[in-house]
Amino acid sequence: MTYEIAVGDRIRTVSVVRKGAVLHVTLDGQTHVVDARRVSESAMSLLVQNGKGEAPVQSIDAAFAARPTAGDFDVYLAGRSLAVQVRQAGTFGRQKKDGAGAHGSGPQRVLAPMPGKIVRVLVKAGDTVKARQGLVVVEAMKMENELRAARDGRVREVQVGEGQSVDAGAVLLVVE
Amino acid sequence: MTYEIAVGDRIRTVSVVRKGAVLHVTLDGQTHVVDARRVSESAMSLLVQNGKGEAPVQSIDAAFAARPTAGDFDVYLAGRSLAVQVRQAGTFGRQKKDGAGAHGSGPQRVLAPMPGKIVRVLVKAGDTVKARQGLVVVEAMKMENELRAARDGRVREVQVGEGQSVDAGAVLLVVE
Amino acid sequence: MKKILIANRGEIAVRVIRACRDMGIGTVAVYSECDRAALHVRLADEAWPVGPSAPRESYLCIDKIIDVAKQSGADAVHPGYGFLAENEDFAAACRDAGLIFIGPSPEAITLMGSKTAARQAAIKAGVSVVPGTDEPLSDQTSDADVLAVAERIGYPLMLKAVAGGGGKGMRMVAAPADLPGALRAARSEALSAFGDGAVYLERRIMAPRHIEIQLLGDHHGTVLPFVERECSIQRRHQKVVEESPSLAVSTDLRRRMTSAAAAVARGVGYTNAGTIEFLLDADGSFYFLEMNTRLQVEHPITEMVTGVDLVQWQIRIARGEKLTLDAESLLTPKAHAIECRIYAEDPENGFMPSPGRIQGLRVPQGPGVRDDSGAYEGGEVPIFYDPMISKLITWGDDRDHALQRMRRALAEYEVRGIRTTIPFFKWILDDEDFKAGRFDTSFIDRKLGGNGSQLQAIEPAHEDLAALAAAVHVFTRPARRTSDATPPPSRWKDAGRAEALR
Amino acid sequence: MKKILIANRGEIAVRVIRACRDMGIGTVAVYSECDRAALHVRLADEAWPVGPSAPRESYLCIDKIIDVAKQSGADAVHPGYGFLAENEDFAAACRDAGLIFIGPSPEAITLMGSKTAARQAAIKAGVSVVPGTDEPLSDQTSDADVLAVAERIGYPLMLKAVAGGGGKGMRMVAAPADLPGALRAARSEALSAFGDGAVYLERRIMAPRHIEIQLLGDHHGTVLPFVERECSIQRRHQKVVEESPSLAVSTDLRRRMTSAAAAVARGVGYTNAGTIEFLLDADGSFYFLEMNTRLQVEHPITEMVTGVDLVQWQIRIARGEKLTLDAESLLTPKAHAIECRIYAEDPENGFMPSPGRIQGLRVPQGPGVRDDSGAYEGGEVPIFYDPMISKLITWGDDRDHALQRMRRALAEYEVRGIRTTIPFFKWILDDEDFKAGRFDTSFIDRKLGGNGSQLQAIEPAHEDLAALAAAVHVFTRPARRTSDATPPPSRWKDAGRAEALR
Repeated sequence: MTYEIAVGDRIRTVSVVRKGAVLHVTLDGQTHVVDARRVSESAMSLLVQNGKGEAPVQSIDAAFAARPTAGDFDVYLAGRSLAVQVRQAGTFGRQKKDGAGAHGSGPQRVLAPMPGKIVRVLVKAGDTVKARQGLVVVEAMKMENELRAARDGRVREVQVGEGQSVDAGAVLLVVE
Repeated sequence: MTYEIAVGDRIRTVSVVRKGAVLHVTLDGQTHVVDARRVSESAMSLLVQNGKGEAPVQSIDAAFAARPTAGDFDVYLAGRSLAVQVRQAGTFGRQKKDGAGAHGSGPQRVLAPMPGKIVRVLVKAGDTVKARQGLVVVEAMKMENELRAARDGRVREVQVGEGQSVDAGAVLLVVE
Repeated sequence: MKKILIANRGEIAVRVIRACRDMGIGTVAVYSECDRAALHVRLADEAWPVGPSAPRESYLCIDKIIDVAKQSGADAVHPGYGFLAENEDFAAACRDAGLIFIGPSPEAITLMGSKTAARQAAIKAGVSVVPGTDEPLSDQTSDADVLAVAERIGYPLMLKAVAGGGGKGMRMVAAPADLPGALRAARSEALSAFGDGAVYLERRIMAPRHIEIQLLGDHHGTVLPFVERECSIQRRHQKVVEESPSLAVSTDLRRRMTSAAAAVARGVGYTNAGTIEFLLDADGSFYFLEMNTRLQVEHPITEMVTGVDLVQWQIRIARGEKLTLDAESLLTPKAHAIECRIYAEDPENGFMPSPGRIQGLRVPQGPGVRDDSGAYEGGEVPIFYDPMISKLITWGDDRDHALQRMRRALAEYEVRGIRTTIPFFKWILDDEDFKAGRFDTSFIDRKLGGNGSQLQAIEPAHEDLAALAAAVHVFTRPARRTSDATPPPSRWKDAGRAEALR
Repeated sequence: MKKILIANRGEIAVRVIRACRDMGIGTVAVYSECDRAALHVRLADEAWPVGPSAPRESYLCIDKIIDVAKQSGADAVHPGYGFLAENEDFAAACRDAGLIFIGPSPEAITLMGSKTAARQAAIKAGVSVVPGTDEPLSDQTSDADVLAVAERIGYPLMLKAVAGGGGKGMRMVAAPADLPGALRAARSEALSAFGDGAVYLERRIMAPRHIEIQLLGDHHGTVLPFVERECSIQRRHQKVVEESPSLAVSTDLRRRMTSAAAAVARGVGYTNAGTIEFLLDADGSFYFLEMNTRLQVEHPITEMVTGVDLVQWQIRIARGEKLTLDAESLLTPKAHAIECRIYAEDPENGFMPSPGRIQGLRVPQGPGVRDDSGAYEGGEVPIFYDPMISKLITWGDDRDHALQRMRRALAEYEVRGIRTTIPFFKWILDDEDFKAGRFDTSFIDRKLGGNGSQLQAIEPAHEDLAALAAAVHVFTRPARRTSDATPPPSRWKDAGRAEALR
């Protein structure tokens, strides 16, 4: 089985083959022998072949939390948490073409991360914005949270006003 | 819904009826209003009406572990653990008649509690035994464990010999 | 005292319940709609509903809570911190209802609750304060007037809510031009957080440390100070890492700061637990900042270095007991302790709050580790309240030992399903300046440079491992959709965030 | 020291791994077939298989373990306790392989490992011993000869395995008639447990307390004793509850016992961690019982009352560091601590072992609580090893505080799917004699009267609540069979037990 896995800024191609009691996992062309045990629905104990030795002895205690999109996980490794997207081989390539998906570049719909109140709207339709520039401030959990632009662009439309209450996922404004 | 529930030496009749957001649980003729929330597949937070007041405010944090027989549970309450058997109304009555079940009185088949080695057999066929008298000693988990008679009776047959290895559930001897 | 009502929620309610258990005292929890299955409800002896999820309609409703206290037959009330903990009306309402309020007198709360009055009290006790306005500036005060006052104090300066606390309604102002905007923001925040838009100005001490002194005062005239807490590691003026003792405080300085703190408390006849916060200047001079008339979030580090259970002593003092603790030993740390506040925030997305269902939880265990938490596996972190879900405390022979144990504990700690600040603390603990104790209150903002981007610097090796693990997980996962492969509804809010901040 | 192999499993392996983490030292775990997914494997940096589940084929295989140590590039080995911890051949094999054995020298293990030689060492150090045989009685010795020796010592007497420990191969003999049977049992147990059937006889001290002294010795001639541990609460000669300090030990007695212990250790040039066990007579005289040349299960209570991390010091001593601890403070308890050993045994069924899958686990948290565990939710407790799954430790200002916290912690502790001794400890902690400190080593056997029946005395009110909760659980349970409504195969063994002991 071969997957395309996006983690950090890179998409890795990973293939997994069962060889008797162990798995052979090939990542970026290098094959690792892995002895994998599921310790719960969402946690695994992995013994991974580390470069030099032949025996799979590097102990990796990995846990997983499903994200809303099927195939997306938070992976927990020794106190670190990494967002990972697992797809069938070729998927990301296709996504790129139609400009959607994790690494696409289409218009950015800025959604409310949670139910809250719009405290301030910092831009108006037509404004050009830079990456990480503040767009709108939402108050929730006793804190004011500034939503920023993912990249340079132009504000196409603003769909909320100050003082307005919004639900999670509500479209606040669109940057193109 | 009405259940017969065996806990300790007594069988209680308990009926549960949903009344809007709460449950009405009748136990030994007394009805308690219960606000029940499931906090996991096997744990519940119960707010129970305590005698005097009308509002269900007594907080009971109850957890459950399934036992091999369907309807049997260990119930965990504030560090206590109680073995409970839940049955359809009438079940225990029937069981009594045919002499089986938790409170039956038929012949006692003494089974190996776990894989282990028979260290000593303390009785032979035909011996009369008293309740709690030692019958056979099994070694497991680095400890010698004595299996005792549940009540007075006579040893009908001994099916193992000293030094023999036995699997969990193996019949060791029968007392009648 | 037979039964105590805890007028709070989450981890601090759980903390107080445990203290009551340790004293054989009954506990009454209160809960809002979204907290019906919260841990404090599950662990208490009784739990009473007090209304809808919004704090104003439940945990901040004095009448409802007093009413529950009476109905339940509680004879005392512990306010925890936050919510009504520093509300003099609540303390008075308890007293009027014949309930023992486990905290200072309403008068003390009123006095020290006003930042400006508190400054007066400090000055009266001979303790120096940061130069600033002595009178509150109501939200009627014109920008012009405020600018005039600011001129006298000098820039850069701090703009603070008179009723403030926890960094809310607080802004740093570098130059006159920034004042009007900051003023507007501070007032709106203060108004929504405390229902009072009044602010005041203070000169900004450059590169100060935030050092605070825990105090206990009984009803027999005794006030005892404890070894200091170092609370300079802050984000948005919110403490995130605290330790005790402080590397910056010598035995001599400790004597001076603790006696100054005790003097202020004695001056106002303070009782029960309280904390006096100081700014410690680079030159070793210190200024009274404010007094918190309640238990502090970071109280456990003081407990671990002195062996004193502060919540238990709050209760003993409230029921009239004499402070029998040895004053000397309270100033002699028996260990070094550190606390990390675990927040339901995403450090890699500008610390955006991350409420939702906790799909999985592994709490660190073993020697020198304490976790005061309000979370459990399967539990919800609601959107309505402060996002702190747990306080992780470690201690050891010395600072290095405590830090090593914290690294170990953070590595064992897993909170799955929501994003937390756990990775953020790993990053702080590995920072060379932090390890060397070279920091002041601007540490985090300086390091983060306004955004969390540095945090994303994870070695490719870990990305490879994550990719490998994820592949194996998907490859070996049982065919049927498992409970946590199906995202709970609440997770959808992350989709919004992920997209908004992509 | 860069990398340590832990030649053990379960909670003690996890404990050692945590100590290594706290020192930045790499860890190598070893595991048998049934332990592949055990917690010590999951938490270690590396994990190497050492064979089938039976101890003799894995954890007791010196060659395999030395081989793994070499292959993995470990430079030291920590044996934990049990298995090879007191095996001089293993200590020697490590030395021969150029590995640092984190423990005493093979010579010290050999000497103090022989109960009879140890008695000689104690006598040489001027410490009195319990009257008994000075020479081992090999399993060739005839019953008649043993009876003759017994006559000289007098009844009642204790029959003990020369290679013994942990109560294995130990029997109390009240009268000559019982000797042959007891001899047979003790020899068979000793043979299977230690591969050596030799035994010896000791006069039985009536109603003694079991008091032990923890020691650390470095390689520079320093031996330091610690405040005593009270270990009289035993079942089948196995400690189940330990506390420190002991109510029966005055400051003066502490001085005498600790110096006696240190004298014995110095006399044999003892290094690293060790413990000397004494019987304390009602009249205040104490007798050397034996020395354990390893870390003890109950070491955490000493850590909590002195603030010293004993495992970390074992490592520091092994790498040649000097003992820099303050001798005086080690004899001055800073708190009172208590430990309950959580066993996978069913206290209501004659403490029958209860291996199997842990369906659910809730570990107590909060102030003054430490849980050193090898268990996790979903994990298996195998049938092959000691049934102890966790050590629960609490501490507080005084004994009552520590006991209250233990009650609280036990109430929070849930281990579901297997039976554990948690309810048993609740019962002990509520016993009037225990609360008053009125007990000796016969406490539990006297209270239980040979069977656990007393334990079943649960108030009807709790039975009602259990019935109510179970009814609600069944009534509201989702229709589909949930993972833990379906019993895992391993649970079937309980069916046997339930029936056998009904």
